[in-house]
Amino acid sequence: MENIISKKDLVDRIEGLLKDFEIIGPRELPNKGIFYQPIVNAGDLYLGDSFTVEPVKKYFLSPSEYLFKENLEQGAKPVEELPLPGAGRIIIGVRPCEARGLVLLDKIFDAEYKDDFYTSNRKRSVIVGLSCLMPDKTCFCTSMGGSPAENRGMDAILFSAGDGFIVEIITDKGKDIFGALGSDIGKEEKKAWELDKEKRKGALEKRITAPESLDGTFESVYWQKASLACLSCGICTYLCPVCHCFDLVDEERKKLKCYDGCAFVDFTLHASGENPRPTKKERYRQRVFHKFEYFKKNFGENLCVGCGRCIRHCPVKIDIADIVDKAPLTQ
Amino acid sequence: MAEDLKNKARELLRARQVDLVIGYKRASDGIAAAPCFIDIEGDADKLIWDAYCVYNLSVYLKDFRGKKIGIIAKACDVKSIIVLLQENQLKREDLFIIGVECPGVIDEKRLCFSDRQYQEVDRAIKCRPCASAVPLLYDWLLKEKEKMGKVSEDHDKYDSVRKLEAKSLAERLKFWEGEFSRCIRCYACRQVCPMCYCPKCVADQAMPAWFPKATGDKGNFSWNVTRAIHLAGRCIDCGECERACPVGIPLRDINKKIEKDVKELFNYEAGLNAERKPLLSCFDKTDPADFIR
Amino acid sequence: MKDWEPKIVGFLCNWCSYAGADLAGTLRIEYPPNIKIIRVPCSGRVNPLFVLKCLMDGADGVLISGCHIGDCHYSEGNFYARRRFAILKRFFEYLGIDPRRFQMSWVSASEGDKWAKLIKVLVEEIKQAGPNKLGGRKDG
Amino acid sequence: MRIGVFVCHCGTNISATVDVEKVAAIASCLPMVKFATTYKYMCSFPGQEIIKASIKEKSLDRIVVCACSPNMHEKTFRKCLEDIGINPYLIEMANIREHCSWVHKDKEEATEKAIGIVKLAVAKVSRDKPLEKTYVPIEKKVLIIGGGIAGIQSAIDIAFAKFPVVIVEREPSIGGMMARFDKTFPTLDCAACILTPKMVEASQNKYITINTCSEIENVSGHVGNFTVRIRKKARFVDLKKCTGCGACWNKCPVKVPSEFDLGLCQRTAIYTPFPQAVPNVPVIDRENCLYFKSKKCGLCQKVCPFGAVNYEMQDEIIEEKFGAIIVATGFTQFDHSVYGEYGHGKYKDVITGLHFERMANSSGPTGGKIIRPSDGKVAQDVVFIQCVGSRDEQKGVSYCSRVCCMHTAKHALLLKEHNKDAQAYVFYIDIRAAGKNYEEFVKRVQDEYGAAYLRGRVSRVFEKGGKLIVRGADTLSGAQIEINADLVVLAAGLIARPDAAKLAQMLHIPYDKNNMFTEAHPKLAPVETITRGIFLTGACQSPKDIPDTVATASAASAKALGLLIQDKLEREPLIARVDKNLCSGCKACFEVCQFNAIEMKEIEDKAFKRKRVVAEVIGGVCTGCGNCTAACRMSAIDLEGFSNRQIMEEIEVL
Repeated sequence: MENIISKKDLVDRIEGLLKDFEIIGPRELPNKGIFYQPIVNAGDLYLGDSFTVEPVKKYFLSPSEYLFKENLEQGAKPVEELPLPGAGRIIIGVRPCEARGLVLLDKIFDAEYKDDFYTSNRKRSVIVGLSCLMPDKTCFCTSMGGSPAENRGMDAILFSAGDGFIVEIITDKGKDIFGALGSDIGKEEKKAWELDKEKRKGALEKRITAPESLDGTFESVYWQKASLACLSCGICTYLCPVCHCFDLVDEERKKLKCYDGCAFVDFTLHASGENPRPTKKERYRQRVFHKFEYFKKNFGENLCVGCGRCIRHCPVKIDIADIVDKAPLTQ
Repeated sequence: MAEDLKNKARELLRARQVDLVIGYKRASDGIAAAPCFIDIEGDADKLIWDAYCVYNLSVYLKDFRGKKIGIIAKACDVKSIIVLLQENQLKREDLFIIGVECPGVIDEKRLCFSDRQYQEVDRAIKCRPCASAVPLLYDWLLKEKEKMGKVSEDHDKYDSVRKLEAKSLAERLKFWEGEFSRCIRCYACRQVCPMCYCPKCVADQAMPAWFPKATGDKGNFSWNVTRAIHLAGRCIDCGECERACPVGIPLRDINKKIEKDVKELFNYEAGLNAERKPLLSCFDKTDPADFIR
Repeated sequence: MKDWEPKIVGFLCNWCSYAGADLAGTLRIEYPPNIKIIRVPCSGRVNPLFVLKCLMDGADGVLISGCHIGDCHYSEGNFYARRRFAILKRFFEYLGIDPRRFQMSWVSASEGDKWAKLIKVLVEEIKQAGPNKLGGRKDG
Repeated sequence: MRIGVFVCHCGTNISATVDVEKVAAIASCLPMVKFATTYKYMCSFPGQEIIKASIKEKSLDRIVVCACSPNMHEKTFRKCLEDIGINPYLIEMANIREHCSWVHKDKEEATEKAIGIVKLAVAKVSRDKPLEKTYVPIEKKVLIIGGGIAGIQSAIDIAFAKFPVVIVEREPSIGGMMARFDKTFPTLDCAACILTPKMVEASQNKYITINTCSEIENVSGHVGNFTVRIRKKARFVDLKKCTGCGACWNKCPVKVPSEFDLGLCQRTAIYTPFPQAVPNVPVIDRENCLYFKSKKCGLCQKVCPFGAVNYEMQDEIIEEKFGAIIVATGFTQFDHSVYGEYGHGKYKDVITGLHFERMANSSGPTGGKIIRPSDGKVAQDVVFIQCVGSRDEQKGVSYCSRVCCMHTAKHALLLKEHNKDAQAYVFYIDIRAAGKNYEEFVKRVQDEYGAAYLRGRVSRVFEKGGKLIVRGADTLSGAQIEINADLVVLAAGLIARPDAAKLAQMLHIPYDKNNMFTEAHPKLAPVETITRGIFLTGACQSPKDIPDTVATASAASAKALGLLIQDKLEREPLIARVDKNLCSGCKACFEVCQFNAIEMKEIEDKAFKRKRVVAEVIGGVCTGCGNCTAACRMSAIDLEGFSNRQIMEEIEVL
């Protein structure tokens, strides 16, 4: 089901929703970039072509999540669990790659094992996507099986069209929010929209073909060379819509689940002082193998949606697509 | 010009004067530069030198301790090498510094790589007040053939700091809390900094945990303050932290504040003299005491 | 409910300021009870991160007190402390932290009266600065 | 972890203002606290028994005593723990008396604060670690730098206690400045008569080794275990073969001014500085010896009946270990040529006190006659000028040289003794004669020997008709005075030797703006330095006369012996420690350590299979000040007893 809506009507609708819902969406901070933030005025919402720095992941897997509190005082309850989040919310402006990222994360946190925090965050969120019109030159979603017009993992998706948007309603959740909005799309307009979708899909050439398996390259010196420039910072993993490694930390008498990243020096550092991944080579290889080998073996898809964030924001221009592409499969 | 550079690298590798040359190559997008590590003569062809070579490559020196390294270094990068020498992190005899005269690099944050040629207006803000296009220390120097960019002498390096200083306490606190609130604790600022060579940063330590690892007001504020005070008298303002920060925290405005204070209070400037004792490793009997009751 | 009272942390060197505070006790000089003391061997022992942690963890004020210049039990510790905290003090102010919240003093073992007076003034000043809301605390 | 909290009433000192029962009740609910109680006097015998019994009964493993200042009773309670077999470092004191009950009146407020203080102490004690005192061996040998009266006296004292001692003296003979003096004030003993026996005693004592013509090249290590490199310069005369017969110097054709006699007479190129030299073996002055200059001559070698002269001799470098070092390098005379009004050192008849000493000495260059160096005539009218270089911040040093008033009085007396008709005039600012029988001595010189004391400064000395005209003011009478003098004797101040700072840096001891070495405490540790195991004696620390020098020499020996008689050196465990895994080797700690208690060491980095440098704390030297810990950005260095974890834990419960 599709509606067509002017920008003003959309903003008014969102303004109206603010009374009942927490609304999260992209905001432009001058000279800083685009950031997902809780929206106070619907007019602040940024629905342009640029991409957010951080992916929407943080609203489902919090960068740091308190799990429980320890009480050492005598007579107090020793372990106090923290309540799960419950209130409904709407997240607007989610790009197709990020939404597909959530579908991938579901395979980890909402499958055999169910992560309470993740699943309750999933349940309480309505995801309103935003199709891309002008992919960045670091984008490679089409190489990863996605496209700028894809709608997996969304409840509704917006396509910019002239002064307004075409809203495609995908789920009942989406219908509850946007069902009674704008006017039904006309025949001509629908045709134009289908054409537009094709155009969007074609806007990004397929850049690489990820190999079936990287297995044979494990011992290759290639990984050492590929990782020489890596600074061991957390940008690529923290900004990745699908990276999900975490570390448990005890802090101020609380148990805390924090983002971890395979690039960090103390990733997989054991308490004994031993680290099975002591150098950048092992850690960078882990990053690539997790995404393009292990996850694929387990779930049949690459753990990468081609959003290009890790390339865009890498302080030393490490290009994961390029590195995967050039991996020495035949040795 | 790049040809001279390539020849020098070849020569150093051929004569086994160095085991490795750290320099710049073209990035995968064909426009930007990326760090590269040349250990065989044949690879020296990759080397480039232009205004896109923003990186301070001295951050990589710690990865190759004990090896003979040739490193391509701009004036600001050499300053950080000087601090590293001062702090016993390098041996001068292990280094071959290939100095490059630098007219200023591009402002990556604003320019976002277009295909057009580098122009004066694209020069990074940090480069504008730079008066030291020629490195203080080098073993071989690549001279700039083009006319060197004019150093605008009236450019006040501390302009943005002064503007902040002029605000009220409450405004400043609001400003910095706002900036730090975006921090995602990726530690790119730390990892890209040549001075952050600690084997294990206090931010990663657990016994004691110096401040929360969790993102949040407390942890973010603490981390950014800690990073800054640990760079007091050591930061040479290469601006790499600010460039690396994905969320746009004006880290140079923090570093520069301390740099300015250190200059005012102790007449000390980092990265000028490898023989001088580091700022906080010494004192003067006449250090300012007016703040003590 | 009682009025808000500031919480102050004092890092006192063992040889001069701690003994000076002891002397204030011996002489029974009264002063407000808002300060709690962490004993350290020398003002040079105080890591700037301690001060940061105090302000982040809810202290409304922090005081570092050591021997007068020239009197350091270890001869030079307070010179180093002076240099470290001269930078920190200005930096905190730049970040918007009220300068009254972080102070430094030299109090000798014979200056019990100076100690008591100092604390009175300090408590007054920090009361004026109000509750410290750093570190995301809304209440204070 | 099982913490016990013991709250003291201190009679009513605490309990009058603090509700101790409430404090104990709340303390007993704190994390890991298994027991809390109160008692009237915790420090008393029954109080300590309560602690001991509770520890046993409740299986406590560490305690907090809420009572007075730790400076008062921390030791008491450490001992108490030790008595029942618990590590004495597992106790913290909560100071609820000096810092609480005595300074607050409102009981509610005071009780609340006391609870806060206890919380801090409990937090800290929970991070206390059992610490062990450790011990390091001591090299039972003392090095004395300088062989003047200070060094000689120290050596004799140490040898008396049967410990080996090594004197390193730069000159060819020991004896130092005192060997040049004629008589000593106020007793007028002849300096040689009292010094020579000591020199001989030192040379014959089997515990004393004397290295002359020797200098210190390097000092490393620390208390109990210093390694010292000594350069023994080639003397070109074999100490073992030579008998001091004098055949060589009698034949030597070279004549140069004698340093020992300050140029008042000449010596040969192979020479002993003075007849009573120890060792009484000549040395060849390479600079002036004809053999070394042109390979000609060689007379001394030819005439030596013992074959002791050896031109091929080389400098010898020895390395020795010492447990303690005594610095006795003495002083030098202020160079008066900066004073234009006294003739810039140009007039031959303007001399210093030390010249006067040599002239007054009957075995000296003039055979005991006080003469004018310019023409050799006996001096009749002699003007003495005090405070030359001393007490003059512009041209000299700010301090008083302490000995000049007295040696000038002595000179005035000696002048009269040598020549009944002579007249002494003394220009002085103040007379400082604070010593046993000193004032009496000065008085005697004035009254019995007729020395004219004139209070005032000399404005000019100039030559006129073969005489020196001394123009000055007598501020007491207000009159301008001009004296036609034969000789002017300047009481030049005592200053540090020109290379004093270099030696101090080698020894890592502090020195003041005048390059005088600084004692650890001006009153309570006058012969110690802040570097453990290094002691000071004599005028290298500040100007001293002979009695004071000898006193400090014995004091320094006593301190050194106090170290040496220990079986091993006790190491206080409240010191810094380095976590090598965290250390980057940046040397920040090394640079800020005031005690040189940090060494940089190379270790193997297993993870990266390469060597790296890290800091290491020298236990015997570290004083536990903690300055290094605040300098360390990576917190690789931590202080036991005041560790980062302890302090952070304290902050957390504030």
